[in-house]
Amino acid sequence: MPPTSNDFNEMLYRRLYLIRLFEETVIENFVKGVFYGTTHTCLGQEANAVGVLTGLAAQDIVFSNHRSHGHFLAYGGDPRSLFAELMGKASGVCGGRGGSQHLHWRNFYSNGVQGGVAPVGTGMALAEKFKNSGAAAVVFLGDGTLGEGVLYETLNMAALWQAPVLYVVENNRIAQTTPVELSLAGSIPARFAAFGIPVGELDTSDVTEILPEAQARLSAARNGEPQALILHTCRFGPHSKGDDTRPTEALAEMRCRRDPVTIQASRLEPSARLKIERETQAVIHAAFQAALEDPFPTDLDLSENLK
Amino acid sequence: MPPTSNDFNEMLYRRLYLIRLFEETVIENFVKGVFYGTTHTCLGQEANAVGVLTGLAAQDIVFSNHRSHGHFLAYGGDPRSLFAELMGKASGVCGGRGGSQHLHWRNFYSNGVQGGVAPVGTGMALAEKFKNSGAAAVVFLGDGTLGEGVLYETLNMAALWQAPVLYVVENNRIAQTTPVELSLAGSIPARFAAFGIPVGELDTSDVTEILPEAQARLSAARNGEPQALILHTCRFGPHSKGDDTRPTEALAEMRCRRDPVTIQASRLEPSARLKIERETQAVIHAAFQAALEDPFPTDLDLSENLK
Amino acid sequence: MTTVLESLNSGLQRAFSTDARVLLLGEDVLDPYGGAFKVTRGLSTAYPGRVIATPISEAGIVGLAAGIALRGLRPVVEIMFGDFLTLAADQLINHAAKFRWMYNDQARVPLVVRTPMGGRRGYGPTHSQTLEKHFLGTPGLEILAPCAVGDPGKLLSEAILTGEDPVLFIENKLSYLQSIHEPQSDTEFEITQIEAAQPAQGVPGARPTPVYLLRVHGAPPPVITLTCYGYMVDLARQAAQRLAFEQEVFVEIVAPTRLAPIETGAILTSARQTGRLIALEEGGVSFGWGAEVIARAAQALGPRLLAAERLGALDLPIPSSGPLEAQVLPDVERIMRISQKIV
Amino acid sequence: MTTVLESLNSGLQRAFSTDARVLLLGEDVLDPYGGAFKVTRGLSTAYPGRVIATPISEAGIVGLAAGIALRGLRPVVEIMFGDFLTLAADQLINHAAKFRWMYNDQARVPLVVRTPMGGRRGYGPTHSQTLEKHFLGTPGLEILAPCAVGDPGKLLSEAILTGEDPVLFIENKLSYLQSIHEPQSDTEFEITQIEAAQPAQGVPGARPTPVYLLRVHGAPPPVITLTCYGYMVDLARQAAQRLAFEQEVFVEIVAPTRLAPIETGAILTSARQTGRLIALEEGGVSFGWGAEVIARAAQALGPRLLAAERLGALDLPIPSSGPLEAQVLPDVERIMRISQKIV
Ligand SMILES: Cc1ncc(C[n+]2csc(CCOP(=O)(O)OP(=O)(O)O)c2C)c(N)n1
Ligand SMILES: Cc1ncc(C[n+]2csc(CCOP(=O)(O)OP(=O)(O)O)c2C)c(N)n1
Ligand SMILES: [Mg+2]
Ligand SMILES: [Mg+2]
Repeated sequence: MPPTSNDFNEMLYRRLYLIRLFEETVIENFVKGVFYGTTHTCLGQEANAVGVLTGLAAQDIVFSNHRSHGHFLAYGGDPRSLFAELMGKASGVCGGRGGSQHLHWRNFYSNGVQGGVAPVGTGMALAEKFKNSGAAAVVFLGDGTLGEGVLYETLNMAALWQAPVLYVVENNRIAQTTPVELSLAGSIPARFAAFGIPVGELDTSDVTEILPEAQARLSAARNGEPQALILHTCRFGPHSKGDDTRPTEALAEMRCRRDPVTIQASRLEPSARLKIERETQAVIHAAFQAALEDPFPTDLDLSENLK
Repeated sequence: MPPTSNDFNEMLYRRLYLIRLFEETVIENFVKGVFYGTTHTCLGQEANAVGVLTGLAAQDIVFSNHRSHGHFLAYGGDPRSLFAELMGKASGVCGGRGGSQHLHWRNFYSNGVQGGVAPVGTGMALAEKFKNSGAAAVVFLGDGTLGEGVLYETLNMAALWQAPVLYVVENNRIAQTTPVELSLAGSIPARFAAFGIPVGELDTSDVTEILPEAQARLSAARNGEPQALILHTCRFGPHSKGDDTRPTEALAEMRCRRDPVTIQASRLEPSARLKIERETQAVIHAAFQAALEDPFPTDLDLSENLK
Repeated sequence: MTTVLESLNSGLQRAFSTDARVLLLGEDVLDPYGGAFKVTRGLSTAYPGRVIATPISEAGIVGLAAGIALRGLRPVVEIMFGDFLTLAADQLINHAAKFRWMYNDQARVPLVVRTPMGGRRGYGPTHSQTLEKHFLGTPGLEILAPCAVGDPGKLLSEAILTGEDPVLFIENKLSYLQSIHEPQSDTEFEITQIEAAQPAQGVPGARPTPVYLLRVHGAPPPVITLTCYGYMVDLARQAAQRLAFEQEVFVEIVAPTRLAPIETGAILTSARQTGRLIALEEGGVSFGWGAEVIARAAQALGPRLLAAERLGALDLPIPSSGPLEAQVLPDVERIMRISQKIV
Repeated sequence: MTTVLESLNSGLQRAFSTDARVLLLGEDVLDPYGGAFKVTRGLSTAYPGRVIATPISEAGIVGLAAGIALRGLRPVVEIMFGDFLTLAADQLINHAAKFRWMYNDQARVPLVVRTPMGGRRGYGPTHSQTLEKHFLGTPGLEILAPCAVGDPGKLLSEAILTGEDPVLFIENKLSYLQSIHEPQSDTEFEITQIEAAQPAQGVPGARPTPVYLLRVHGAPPPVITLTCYGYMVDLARQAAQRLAFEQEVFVEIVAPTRLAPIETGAILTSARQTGRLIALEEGGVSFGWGAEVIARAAQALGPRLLAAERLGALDLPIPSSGPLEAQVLPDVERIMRISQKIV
């Protein structure tokens, strides 16, 4: 598909819209008690997931973090199995064991401990390099996660050993409730550059801008030059559920200016757009209902010496 | 003392020579079995200790690492109590409990776990700031220690909260046996600058060059702007004892070109120099002998519930 | 009725108002959010400049606070989830806890690190653990754990105000919302409060810490000693009541608030009488607190220990899915079953 | 006679030559240095590109290796001193050990982290510790510890070659130079090798690991069971000999090589016969391996456990000064004293 064709734009919109609807369904239904634990939706940040992961090769690896639904869906994950995982069902991505923050399917992984995913994802990239598989790894990080020291240990080794890895920082300028100004000294790009890692930076919610930049960096990474891509972005929703301390005007302004779904929608014929939305609504509705009806895991198969 | 006077130069020489003799005595006597454990001498790096710590105010804090003898002596520590500590004697800096890598006397501290001293020393600096005491802290790090992630967590917080702290990196281009090229990607100054910490850099073994630079940075730090100073330096001796894998020619060349003791000696009248050396030899000899004769710690006073 | 959360919050308030050297560092601790579990709520408003929102740097924060403590202030660190204590393990074990002794008692580290542990909220494998077992037995580190009996806030404020050695203060997420049972006025249990023996000089924990003894009001002498801490005290209470009323099995609950250095005086006194000892904990059962308790009892009582049991979580990660999580964590039913098994 | 060091070194060589997926990462592991304790000597020369000298980044290395393992290679990590495992605690506990189970058994992590523990060399408080107790009881993490009996190198090479779950492999600095006692040819002890029962499916450690039973040649039936691992096996041997010849007290030494998941079959079999059990370890005695052993014995044997004791290091940091260090660490004298006390 040529990157400017209608089909291409529609494909991107379909992915963005799927994530948007998934996340809205999660937020909407959380209060009803159908999900376990907590969750972190990526409302407003959908273009990062789609922009970065649309260009992925089949053998490539993704290591995501606590805010992983968009990444999972953009990777190609099944909405039903993700709903089911959040509901603690046997049909969930990890049979209900992991929940929202602990996913693994094909070459997609996530973990809920900030920063710790960086060395693991980088190790995977190094393994693929050792195996000559041609695969690269994408590791997603938040701005707040730049506080974790193990990240810098990792950047150093990634650069020393030329790991085929792309670090994507989704800088939504907030970590839970802490604004980036309170948690981050110096400069984000400089933190990667200091370890000899080339950095790109985009301040956009337009998936069509993110996609080529991510593509280019991913192929540079694949050639053994680890890369970083800083995506300045906007978190529309609460950190998890109802824990947003930001002023509502600022949020409204953000939604109006920086909505990746709206931006991409403007590129579509209204009828094409409507069709995609209707189809996606059906997909999400069916996925949610199916997950709801899926059974819970059966009893753990436990041996005596575990009891 | 004006910084160019003879007295001043002699004072500096006395300190350098004291450290040199101390370290040589340690290496010489280790094989005789008078010391416990292991040790890391700073042969060749004496000018860093003297250059940085001569300008310290009484209330200032030093947090040193495994290679701490020079720092301790330049801080004003007693050679006898340091010998005694290495010998495991009751009169040792820490009564024999700590040994070479774990010292504390007045505002001097050291610990043998790489990198971990950075947050602790920085916390001390912040405490002094909170108390408005006007004290600053100096934290010593090696090039290899730049591998530890907690250092970067610390730099971020030091910059955010304007800790009165000076980080001194003694870059001897080797960590145990690992050359800096194998352990360090990117650039050392950039690693500090990335967190908004101003960095100075010197490639010298001349104590009179280090001293004013360190002074200037320490006063900037004291004013609430954390600073870094990279001192490119030469380790003449083995990492600990007899574990040097570097070619002897390279070492010889280093000793010839970059000996801080020789460099400073050239500024002294031969007679003044001789006098200082004789006096210092006597000091070190007496300290060593006294420590040798000091008693071992008596039995631990242990309560029943520890037994 | 005061909840554990309110009590801890007022303990912090008290510490801040009593001593200007008290500071608090943690992630997202500022108002209006007031911390992920709201334990610090109101503090940053009342004491601006003394409550510091930190980057996400658990090791760095604990190290920084250890340095702050070494210089005579009294820092408190909040680790948002106890699961992340692993990131601060080196700073706790090889730095904060060691300084005093390795510096020949020439330095002290009055540092309190507080953190919530525990599951039953579906948070999944990295946000539901009970990990204090990995820190028990660290020389120089005192570990405290309040329960919904007595005065959790006082336990905390005294650790902050009068401690001179590092304290790891283990809270529990489910405990937060429990109402506190007052020893004098508990309607279900007769509660006796005694003080744990203080460890030897030179060992941390040299402050009075309460141990609570609970028996169902008016019950005959107990035949089993149930020892536990934190949220498990609540499950033990429920089990004890049901055992008494449904099975006529009478137990004594012994609930210490200091886990380490361990002091088993009250546990052994009770076990000497009952001859039957069960140690309960929410953490994985192997190599946990209960192992030390049972080992000490076996050593002290020899064959007078007729029966010993432990109950904890299965040795598995904590799953997110509710039905699975319920299978992994210890519950009232299992406490009852194990109790019935040994009478 | 082969030393433990030689055996471990050839275990590594064997693993490298058998399987091209084996890699090793660690600080200063390259020749000619070959690692701080020389366990990796020769490896980087024989297998260039598969032995990687790393920066000083313990957490990062373990995390990286976990990622490497997740993608089907078989990485081995050397942590230079066991004291620094604390830095990798999060990577071990919240990452490597969790992946398999939390990903619903859809991923495996064949990772071996090796490290030397132990004191008696005067290295002081941060280079002499025995810290494995802080990792025992981590779901998903197998912990092995060779001793100078049998085949330490085989224990290592099988962990590397056939393991599918993360293994923490605990060596001991003093053990390295000990000559290995062969069960068939030991002149002092009759040595029986049995296999520890394998844990349940889905639990790590599902490989045969030996347990060694040692009795002084020709001695009458033992009256005490002494259980221990690693370097303590050597001290137990010395104590057992002296107890036999000087006091006519006969003991059986039970030396497992797998510490976790714990398997106490052989220990309990022996303790059932002797009725007296002592658990020895070099780590601080509180909350260590011995606690779990004694607790399990108390639970399994009840009043048939006539006497139980533990001996470990005092609950203090390890001092550098020789005379102090000797007081803190367990020794032959103390093993004998505690044995005499319970017969
Ligand atoms: C080690 C660790 N510390 C703290 C947390 C709790 N936590 C979860 S998300 C989060 C904020 C992360 O902020 P950022 O990295 O900016 O990602 P965002 O949530 O903005 O996507 C925090 C503090 C955690 N999961 N792991
Ligand atoms: C956390 C940790 N890892 C490893 C070591 C072992 N070690 C001691 S010194 C050293 C090398 C340090 O190199 P560098 O920081 O350059 O200081 P230098 O020895 O050159 O002064 C190493 C690896 C340690 N002490 N702490
Ligand atoms: Mg963010
Ligand atoms: Mg160096």
